[in-house]
Amino acid sequence: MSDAPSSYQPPPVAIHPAPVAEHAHHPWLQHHFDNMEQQAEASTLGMWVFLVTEIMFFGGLFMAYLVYRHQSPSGFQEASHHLNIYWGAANTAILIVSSLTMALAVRAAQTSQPAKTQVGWLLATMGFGAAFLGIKAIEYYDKFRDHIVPGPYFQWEGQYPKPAEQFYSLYFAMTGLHALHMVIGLGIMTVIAVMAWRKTFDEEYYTPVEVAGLYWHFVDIVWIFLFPLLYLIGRHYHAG
Amino acid sequence: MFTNFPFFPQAASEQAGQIDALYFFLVAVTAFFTALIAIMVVVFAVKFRRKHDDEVGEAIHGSLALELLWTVIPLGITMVMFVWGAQVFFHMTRPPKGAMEIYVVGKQWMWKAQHMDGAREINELHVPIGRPVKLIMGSEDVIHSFFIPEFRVKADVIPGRLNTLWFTATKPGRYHLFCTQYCGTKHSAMIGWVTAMEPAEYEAWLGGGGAGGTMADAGAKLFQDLACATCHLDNGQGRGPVLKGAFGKPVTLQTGQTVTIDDAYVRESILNPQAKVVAGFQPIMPTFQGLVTEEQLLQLIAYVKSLGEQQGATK
Amino acid sequence: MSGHVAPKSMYYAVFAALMVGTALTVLVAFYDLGPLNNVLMLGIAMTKAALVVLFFMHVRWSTRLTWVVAASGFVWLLILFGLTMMDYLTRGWVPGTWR
Amino acid sequence: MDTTTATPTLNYLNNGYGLKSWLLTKDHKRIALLYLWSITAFFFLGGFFALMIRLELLTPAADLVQPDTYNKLFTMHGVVMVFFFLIPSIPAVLGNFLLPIMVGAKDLAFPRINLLSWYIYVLGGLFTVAAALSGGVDTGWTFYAPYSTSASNSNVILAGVGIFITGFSSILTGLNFIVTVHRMRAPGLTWFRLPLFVWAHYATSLIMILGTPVIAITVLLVAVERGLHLGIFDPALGGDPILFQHLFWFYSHPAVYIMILPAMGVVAELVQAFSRKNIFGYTFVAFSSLAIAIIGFLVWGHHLFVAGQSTYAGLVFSIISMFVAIPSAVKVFNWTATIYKGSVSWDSPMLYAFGFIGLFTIGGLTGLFLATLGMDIHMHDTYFIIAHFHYVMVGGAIFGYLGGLHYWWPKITGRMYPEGWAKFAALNIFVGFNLTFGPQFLVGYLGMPRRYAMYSPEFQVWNVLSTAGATILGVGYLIPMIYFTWSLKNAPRAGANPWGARGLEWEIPSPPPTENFAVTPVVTEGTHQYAPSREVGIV
Repeated sequence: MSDAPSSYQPPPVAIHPAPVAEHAHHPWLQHHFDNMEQQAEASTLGMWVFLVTEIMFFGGLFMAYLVYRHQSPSGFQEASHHLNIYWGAANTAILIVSSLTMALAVRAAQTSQPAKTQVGWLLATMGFGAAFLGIKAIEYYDKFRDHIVPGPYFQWEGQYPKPAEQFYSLYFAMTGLHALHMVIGLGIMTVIAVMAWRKTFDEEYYTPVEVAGLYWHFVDIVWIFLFPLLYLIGRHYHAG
Repeated sequence: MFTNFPFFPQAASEQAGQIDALYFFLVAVTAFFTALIAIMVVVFAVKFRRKHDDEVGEAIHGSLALELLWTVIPLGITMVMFVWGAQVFFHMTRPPKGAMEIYVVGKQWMWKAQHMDGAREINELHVPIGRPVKLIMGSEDVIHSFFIPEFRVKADVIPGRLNTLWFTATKPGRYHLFCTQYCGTKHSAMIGWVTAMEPAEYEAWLGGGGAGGTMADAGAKLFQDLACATCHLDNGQGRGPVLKGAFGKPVTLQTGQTVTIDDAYVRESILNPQAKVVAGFQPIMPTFQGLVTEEQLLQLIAYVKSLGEQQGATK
Repeated sequence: MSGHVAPKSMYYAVFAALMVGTALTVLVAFYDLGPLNNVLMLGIAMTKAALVVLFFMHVRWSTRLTWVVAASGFVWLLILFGLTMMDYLTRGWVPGTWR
Repeated sequence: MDTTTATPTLNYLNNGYGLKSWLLTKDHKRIALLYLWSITAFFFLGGFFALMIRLELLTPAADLVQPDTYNKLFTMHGVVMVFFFLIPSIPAVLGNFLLPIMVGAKDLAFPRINLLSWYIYVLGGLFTVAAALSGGVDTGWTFYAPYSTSASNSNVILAGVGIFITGFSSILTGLNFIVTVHRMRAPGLTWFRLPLFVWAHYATSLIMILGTPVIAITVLLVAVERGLHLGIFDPALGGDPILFQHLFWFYSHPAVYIMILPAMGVVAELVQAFSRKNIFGYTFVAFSSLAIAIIGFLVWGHHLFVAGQSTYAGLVFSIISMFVAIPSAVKVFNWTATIYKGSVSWDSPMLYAFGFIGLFTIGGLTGLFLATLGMDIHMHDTYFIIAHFHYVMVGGAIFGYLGGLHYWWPKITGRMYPEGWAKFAALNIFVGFNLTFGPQFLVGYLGMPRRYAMYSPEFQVWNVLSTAGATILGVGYLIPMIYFTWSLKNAPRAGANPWGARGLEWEIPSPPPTENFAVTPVVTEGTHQYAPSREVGIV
């Protein structure tokens, strides 16, 4: 065998400039990015792409919900009656407030406000997130108490025990997955809050807060749909 | 050991010819384009092989005309495939009216068939030739699929619902029956034989089978045993709708929708009575899910169906 | 680097709109408006989601690429829902076939 | 053999030694090699299962293994080959290695996430191997409910969790590629100067991020339904098994394009490099990748023609499935036209490209049989469909993978490989492959169902041929394994550009330095422009 199969060398497709001396970099600029702007754009785009996968992830559950709601509308209506609209509405409001405080946390970083302000908004966001989970826990407890957790101990007094069990299978799957996202969100917020406390963020560099904010708002949006779909549709039949 | 090199399954049903014609068309298209591409690749690769090390190819960037050509031609051919295939599909999925009905139940790992007059068989199916046969199929456990290669027919057999399949056998003989949807350990043993017979022979065979009355008789007995008859009275005074003369006719539901009472509707109404309640009745019927087997369900359906026919005859 | 900094007042306005939407959707649930109930509820939910996406998530001021990415999620969701429901909603359309 | 004994310059391979420097690396090239080793292990594991399947099918009776064991063998073969070999193969190895270089970047946008995706892949793999070792799974790789949710008494949950986890590895890879292509391209590298390999990977990544989450939630629901008896898919609990099929195929049909699109990208590179000629109809080839990715999401219902889907839905899915054939045909014709008036070398990577074009044509056209409504009734779940997708997956995806691996081997390792052996192996694999899967078309039309441990004696002759072919194919796979390993120490060193190809990856040393480019290059031309441009055409 020859050393190389071909001695033909075509011209290059690019100009390769010679290395020049390094100039000062922002401490948070990773080596493979050219500048902070490219790094920030890559990170936010990455989070958006990730959120698209999250949409599809929840999408599978929404699909199942749609099919079974279509197959037994009356059963789902009856089953949803056991959910407490007021807890659901309160949780919706709490998440919206947390989204507001999150948006203000991002704004605080964007405008180089003191670390204390940034951390304050972040802690407020986490507080409301925790409150949401607390209420969710109360709701779950009610379901356990009333034996409407799907499985061998499921009991249903109404006309449609099968669709009701299915409704609660989906209820726990959807709200459980959502709650898991909230827990992960709280974890992320902890990291961000520590970074903010260490005065990491200013108008030059606030990508982590922004990206975490995108995630938090997305989790809020999922609940914005879960609330009417699970709690509200068909309630007037019994509410009057 | 290898005395036969089979290339092609026997064609023993009316549908087989249609499928085979479509198959030959598709094989011809495949052979033509595979040969075309292979010949072009080989000819170009030989003719334009590198003669010396510094040689480069010509800079040809493309041709809109060619791109359109090899977009439009495949599009045209695939549309022929689609239309032809759809025609065959329509023919194969719509059983003709008046087809002879046989009920089939799949379970791990056997096929149970029950003829209208009561004859039952396991992993065997006897059918007359020259007459459309419609199979109404349900499953007791997982998804199976009913496949007779020589007839070129197949349909999944799905728990929780009824599927149908129909064929007209044309040649007497014994043909393979396979389960084609993977269903567990003995999936490959869930096989059997379909015997196509001259109509006279078939009648003789039926006479030899069927102890214990027709399917509808068995259904009528269940109808009494399960106390269906206490609500579904014939005089219209019962708490449930009159079943006599109902089958095959449209009925208005509570929701205002209209559905035709067919096999699937009767089945659903036994297992999930609240799903489609007839207008003017209370949703009080209990479910019979778990109380009747798939086979008994089919007997009940056959009975309800026979009630419908009674009325139709007197009209 | 510089991103768009929105005034605080805008965030409060969007927040107010979201709260009003929530109140409205709960209110509507108690009245029987026929099929309009579902339309209103989903309409309000979508409006709220759009507000969050556009303002809280800054898509209003983002590149066209972000718009495309955000939209693609919903388009693909519609593909999943649309084609699957196409099967369920057309069962039995062709007479004599599977339901 | 070693002609150059000069001390090698600093490159990604000799920049740090020891286990830690590999297991904690953030270098996309090292991560690509981590993937290479792990997918090779899974490939031979899946291959072992395949060999056992073929040996069992030598005779009609279930004599080598019991049906129960056979069912586990084909399930593990499918799971391992689909989720742990084919889906990561080209993207995670060749894509990981080359995509940043081809766009003129120092690394992927998120190097840590890239490493994380490998660990996730390994973790998912461990779950699946654990499922196999603790008794296996017998549901088929399709996990159809309600068999998977209630009837099977094998390790469905363990395997399902394995697939769930591995899905995230695929999602993260796709995410990384998309962001890299959008945000990390070198100055001057416009979209229409991108190598077609990058276009193909971009299209693949779209499917990865849009489809994978749906299969993840679906297998998770199967596991949850099994574990907690929630009624999602099992009709006995009020569920709908057809819904499972919709959700499963929403991902798993596009997933076959995850497997074939990167191979198409590789073949486009091979055809251009070894014909020394730019691709015929660049924009058509580039956009056909996107078209396949997008239309591919609209066709999944063609897996449900006999499953009780509505007739109307069947019609819609059938006609859209026909449309997906068009961009595939456009690609085949354009590759073929590229060879015309080229300077064609017959080096081993090009042999794989030739094989790919022919076998993919057969695989693609036989796919049309299955998209044709009436025809599918007879073909569905027979060996015809097995033959069809192996023509696409082996004749397509694996040929592309092997062709690409040979083409870029000098770049990856800095060494050539024995060309004579490589040619022999390519021929061996081509012959073995056709002998294995060609007969399966015939036995499929005869009516032999898939997933049968025992079969009717009249099918035997074709099965014997197929098993004979599989043996040849198995040997064919071992040969490259041996000479590639041998080449690492013994083969001659490769220069920066041993093939005389044009592209950014051939303008940096072999093996490349850790940061790929000392300074970000400025791209002035599209790829694979060899001769001075001139306008020619039939127009």
